[in-house]
Amino acid sequence: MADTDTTPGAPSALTAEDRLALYRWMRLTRTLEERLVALYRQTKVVGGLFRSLGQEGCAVGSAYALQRTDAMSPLIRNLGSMLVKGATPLEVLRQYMAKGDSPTRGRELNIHFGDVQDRHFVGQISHLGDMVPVMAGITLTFRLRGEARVGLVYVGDGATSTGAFHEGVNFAAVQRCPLVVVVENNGYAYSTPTAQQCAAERLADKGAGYGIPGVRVDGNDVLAMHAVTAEAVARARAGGGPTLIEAMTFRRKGHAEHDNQSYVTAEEIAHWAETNDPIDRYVARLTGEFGVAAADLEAIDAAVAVEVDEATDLAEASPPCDGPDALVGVYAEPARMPGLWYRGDASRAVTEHERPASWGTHDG
Amino acid sequence: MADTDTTPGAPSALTAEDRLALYRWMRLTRTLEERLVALYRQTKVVGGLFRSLGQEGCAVGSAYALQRTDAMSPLIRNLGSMLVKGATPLEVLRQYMAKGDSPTRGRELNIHFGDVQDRHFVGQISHLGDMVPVMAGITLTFRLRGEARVGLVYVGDGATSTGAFHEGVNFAAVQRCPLVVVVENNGYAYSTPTAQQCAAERLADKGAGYGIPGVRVDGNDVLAMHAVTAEAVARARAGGGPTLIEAMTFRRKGHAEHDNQSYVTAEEIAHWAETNDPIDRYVARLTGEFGVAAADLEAIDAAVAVEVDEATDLAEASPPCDGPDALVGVYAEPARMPGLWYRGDASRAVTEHERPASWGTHDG
Amino acid sequence: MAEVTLLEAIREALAEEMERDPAVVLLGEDIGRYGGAFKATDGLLDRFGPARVIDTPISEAGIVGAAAGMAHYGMRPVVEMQFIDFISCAYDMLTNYVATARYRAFLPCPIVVRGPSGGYVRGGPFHSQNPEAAFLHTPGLKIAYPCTVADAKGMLKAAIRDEDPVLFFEHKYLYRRIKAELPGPDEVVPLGRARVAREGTDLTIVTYAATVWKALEAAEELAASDGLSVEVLDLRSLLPLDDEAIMASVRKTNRVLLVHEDTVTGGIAGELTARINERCFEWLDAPVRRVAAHDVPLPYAPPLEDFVLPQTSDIVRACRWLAAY
Amino acid sequence: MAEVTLLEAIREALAEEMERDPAVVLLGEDIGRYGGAFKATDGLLDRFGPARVIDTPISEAGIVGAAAGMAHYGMRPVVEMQFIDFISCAYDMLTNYVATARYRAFLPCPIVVRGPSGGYVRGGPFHSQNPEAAFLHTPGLKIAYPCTVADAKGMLKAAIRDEDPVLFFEHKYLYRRIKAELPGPDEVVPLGRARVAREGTDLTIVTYAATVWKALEAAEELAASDGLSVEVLDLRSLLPLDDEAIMASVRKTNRVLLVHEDTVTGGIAGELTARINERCFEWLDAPVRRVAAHDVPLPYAPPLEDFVLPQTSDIVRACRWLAAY
Ligand SMILES: Cc1ncc(C[n+]2csc(CCOP(=O)(O)OP(=O)(O)O)c2C)c(N)n1
Ligand SMILES: Cc1ncc(C[n+]2csc(CCOP(=O)(O)OP(=O)(O)O)c2C)c(N)n1
Ligand SMILES: [Mg+2]
Ligand SMILES: [Mg+2]
Repeated sequence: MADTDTTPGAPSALTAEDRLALYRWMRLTRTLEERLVALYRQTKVVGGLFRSLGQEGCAVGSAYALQRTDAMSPLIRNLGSMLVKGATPLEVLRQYMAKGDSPTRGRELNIHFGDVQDRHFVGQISHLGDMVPVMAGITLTFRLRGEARVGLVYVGDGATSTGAFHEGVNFAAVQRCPLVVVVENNGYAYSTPTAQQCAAERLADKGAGYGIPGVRVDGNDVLAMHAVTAEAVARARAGGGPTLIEAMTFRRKGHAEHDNQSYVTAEEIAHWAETNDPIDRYVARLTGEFGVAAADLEAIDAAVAVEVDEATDLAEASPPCDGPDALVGVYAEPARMPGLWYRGDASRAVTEHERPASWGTHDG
Repeated sequence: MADTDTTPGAPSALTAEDRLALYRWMRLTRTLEERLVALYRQTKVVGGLFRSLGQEGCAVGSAYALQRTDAMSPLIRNLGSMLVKGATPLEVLRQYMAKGDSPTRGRELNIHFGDVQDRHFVGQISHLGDMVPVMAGITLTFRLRGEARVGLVYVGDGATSTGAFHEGVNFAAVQRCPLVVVVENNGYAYSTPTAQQCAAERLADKGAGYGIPGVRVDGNDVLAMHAVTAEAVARARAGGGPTLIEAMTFRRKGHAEHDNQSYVTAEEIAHWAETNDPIDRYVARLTGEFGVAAADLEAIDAAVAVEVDEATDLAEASPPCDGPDALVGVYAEPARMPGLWYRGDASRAVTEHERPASWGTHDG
Repeated sequence: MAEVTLLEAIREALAEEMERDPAVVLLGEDIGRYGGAFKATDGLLDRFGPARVIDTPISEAGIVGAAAGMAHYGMRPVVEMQFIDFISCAYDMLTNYVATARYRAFLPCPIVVRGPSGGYVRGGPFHSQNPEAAFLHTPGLKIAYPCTVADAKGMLKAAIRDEDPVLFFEHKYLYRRIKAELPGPDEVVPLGRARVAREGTDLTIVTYAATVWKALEAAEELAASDGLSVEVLDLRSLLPLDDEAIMASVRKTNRVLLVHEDTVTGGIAGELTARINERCFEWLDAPVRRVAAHDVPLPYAPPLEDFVLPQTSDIVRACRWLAAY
Repeated sequence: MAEVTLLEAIREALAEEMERDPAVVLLGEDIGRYGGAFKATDGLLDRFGPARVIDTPISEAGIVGAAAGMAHYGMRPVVEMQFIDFISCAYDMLTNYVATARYRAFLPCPIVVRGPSGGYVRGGPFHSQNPEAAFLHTPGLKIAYPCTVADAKGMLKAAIRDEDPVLFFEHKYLYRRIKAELPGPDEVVPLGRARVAREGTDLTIVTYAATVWKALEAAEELAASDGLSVEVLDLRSLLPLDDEAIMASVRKTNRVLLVHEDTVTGGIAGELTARINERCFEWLDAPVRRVAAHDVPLPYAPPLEDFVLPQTSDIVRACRWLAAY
């Protein structure tokens, strides 16, 4: 296991129900991702597919420490966090398949979507680090209004190198924003190992430079992840300002599906899969220490499979996007852009156009 | 005195001659600045005037640890560093007076000028933090070529908040560039106190987050400043990578001459002037501990005054800029931009134009 | 009513909007106790307190990003760039995050980013910029650049009330040079509409910001010396552009001079020429011409700056050329 | 000689220039062992070692700044943006530091910033951008945007040898779709010169990058169906623009269509219209018209992206309109 500051969190804070819920979210994450892989191979996913295999504990454990009214900004590998926070498999599937009724109506990819009305996750953009200042502003708003709400922003080890990360964390620290910054150190940023990203041995040590606590936690221990996040959330909610959490985990797949991860040895990947899979580790604890019956877990697995199957059917039946819908909603007023002169009133002119073969990009 | 990591550096490393040289540079800095103030009041300085009163020890002590072939990037308050590195009072005066024979031929202000052929200081731009990545690149070049040269970049407490600072220091740390980063913590960034800039009590603590040493030093003790910088320079030259030095000092003037510093109490300024002036402190040490005769220092002062007088006369006699010279040198090829159609061949047409009254900007 | 400067008009607009709507908050470097580098926010900290006048670290991307987050959750942040030149540090955040928020994620993002821009002040290359053209091809942003006291106040109010992000440029040469009486407190000047600064029939100068005043000087001079009747159209709003007003003037005078302080290459005059050409080709009796800055970083020394920037005499000469065409 | 893709041409240019000049070094994210997101630098680490192929942290401003510093001291850094969309993070460094270095401080700054740009690839708003127009009003920069295999190689070589900073855009839709034989290793294609991609006499399409290929398709179709002779001018170099080539074609055909993939408002077509209007007003038999993307962030779903971006059929229709004018 990774060298960490914390011992697995006191399980007493979670009820038996919570513990099963954590399991269910992790399983749902993995099953849904496996479905996405199948759809990707059938070329039904438009664009790239990004896996969080082996990182589900980190995503689920941390997000589970939030309340519904708390805000969260996910990374590309936080499918689990999105689900915990209320995103549905159907939304995710429609989004990956670029459907007309997807959460962004086909404008954005994968889990780049948001809901600041109800479930409070904020649609991120690709530019790494940019969500940190945005979440600083959201949580500053909470503080200024005297609302007991917090925010949580995920960044990767790679994103810590960006200027936006730095400016955002510093802003949040100075303003004592109720913001938890989770750095998912999964060993790589695309092909770049963490040691080539940052010369510090512990990314948690960045906290001191901002005057905020920095802690490291075993991100593949879902209970530890939850406990450490819950503590940071509690501190933030009580007015204690931001915390930087470095979650140690490992990316067991390439950056995206097209990447065969040639820059990592097969042994290392196998080692993590065999000895440090967050679901396996958790199952062992649940069935051991917590006396959960294996059949109970199997029942969850079966229900999850049905849920993903049903969502897939619905998503596949969803309509594609309609070209002219692209012109709606850049501004509040006017809501619709004018057409282009050479298309005349033939707004459907696009149907005669050549259609370049779909061609996945290599990035998120 | 400020709480620091270091005790004043071992004076044995410096010869008696060095010690007088340090005094001379500090005195020259102060005298030249006082002359600039006089010229500013006569409206002979075009634009703003930025003082380093009370910070001369920091500028001079650190720059004195460099060799001529080492590269340095100054801040607006590093007039002293520029002089040590070989900039002449005449250049500085011409530049502040926007003369045609000034180092930038009137294109840039104050000490924004450079020389990468001989004296190796790099013309900075106003955008704070940007010089850190640039200096990382320069020092990476030194390392890659196997040259035993180092670089030193100055930033203020305020500039540490910028994304460019972060990206530059991180880059230099990962690449083990021979770069010394001096953070001059003078208590304020314009009107903003350091505590509103960063929640960390010690900016030196930022070093850990980049995996490089971070030390704090009394910046108003010129010998300590020199010793700490010399140590960092030696480490860099030996391949040990960057060091972050936080130099504690105090800005005894406003951000620029127009700023009456209303946000600082008169008592605090007076206190620093009376008890912690770097020149006074150094004079006491020189005449005490080091047995220098007061007359020797007075002789230096007199020589400095003459030098500044002579430079002023020359600078005042310098020609103004010639309008069409503005069109030269944006690109290597073509070196000259074409004129504008409505000016015809009347390239001197500008002489008929209205001339807006000079109007100082409020910034550097 | 007493006359106020353009700078005071900005301050009044901020104060009135803060009074009207508790969601309006200010963010920026040194805007609190110090009142901002140009004193645009002077006194507002005392009046509205530190929860609404927020001094920030030096981090333009961070500030703009934070403002966007606040705006998503119902606030109306107004961000000051100490000099507009530093907006380039927030270029990514503005063009990628802020401008697209509504379209890609249905996130409301009503922020204003304002600050002192422009030259003629011996500010050198980094305190004199006119960055508007860099944002022109960013759907999702609006751009305002007023040049009168009434517009500065009324358009800033409109910008703060707008549901979308607005870049609001304030020409620092005009800050204290322009004075006028202000209309009542609720004169909101809508974004997207140009202003006829002077009526004329022989030719049209389309311009904005400080060069509106130079165009007016030139028009005056041409009327006196050449008997030319020059219309001056102050765009005020650069995104969206007021096509109707532009085309109406061109159809009336049939000759157009475009003037701006930004460099000629890549400045907004290009877009204007394209639009005029597309809609009024048949009405043009002469080519559309541009008077703008030379294509160099703006130098600092007075003779150099004067040479590089467009001057009144340049406009006069260009108008004569057009009128004689 | 075997045919190579545009991507391979890029790689060859890099390798040959590194071979020729030891001062040429590469910097970027994942460009070393991984060979870059698009494999443009594949194999170069093995060939030239880690001192010349430098993997960097994710920090575009930092990388560009470092490259500038290296260039001041005699190196010839070539920076890869993993996607050109991330160049916005280095906008300040490029426009303020890099572009002005020579002018304000006599600092040589010969760097190349290159990367995959452009849409038609279902990349969504942040992996499809065409940011060239944002840099057009930055004196001190050069901008290249080739669309053929030979130009990609020859212009990249020219860019690396240039004494000034060059932004070099590589359209990712073309990376593996375009193939051709390459001329000898020392075919340097000078910056600043346009290329007649197809000769014609009835009207001129001025364009660059991926839409050159669409214009050629349209020209073909129009020749067959309407008997129209359409000239296609590939700008290749956007800063400086090849005014001579543009004007020569306009004077020949008297009708111009400007096509680009960037949004219509604020795109480079505006500057082109201004220049054509200024120099060829008397030669124009029809207004200069633009075919370009709708003014929206580029959406990701295929039907939306296809609707927003200019297509061959759009060019055909626009040409018919112009020919009939
Ligand atoms: C500013 C910026 N530069 C480059 C990229 C391209 N990019 C996308 S993901 C990625 C690696 C991210 O690594 P990390 O932050 O560790 O997250 P992980 O993928 O490991 O979860 C890169 C370089 C980007 N999205 N944004
Ligand atoms: C990116 C950027 N934002 C804002 C400014 C305006 N500005 C110039 S100096 C300054 C304060 C700098 O403070 P500090 O870094 O502490 O240096 P000091 O003046 O104290 O030496 C500010 C905000 C700038 N130059 N660059
Ligand atoms: Mg990672
Ligand atoms: Mg300071």
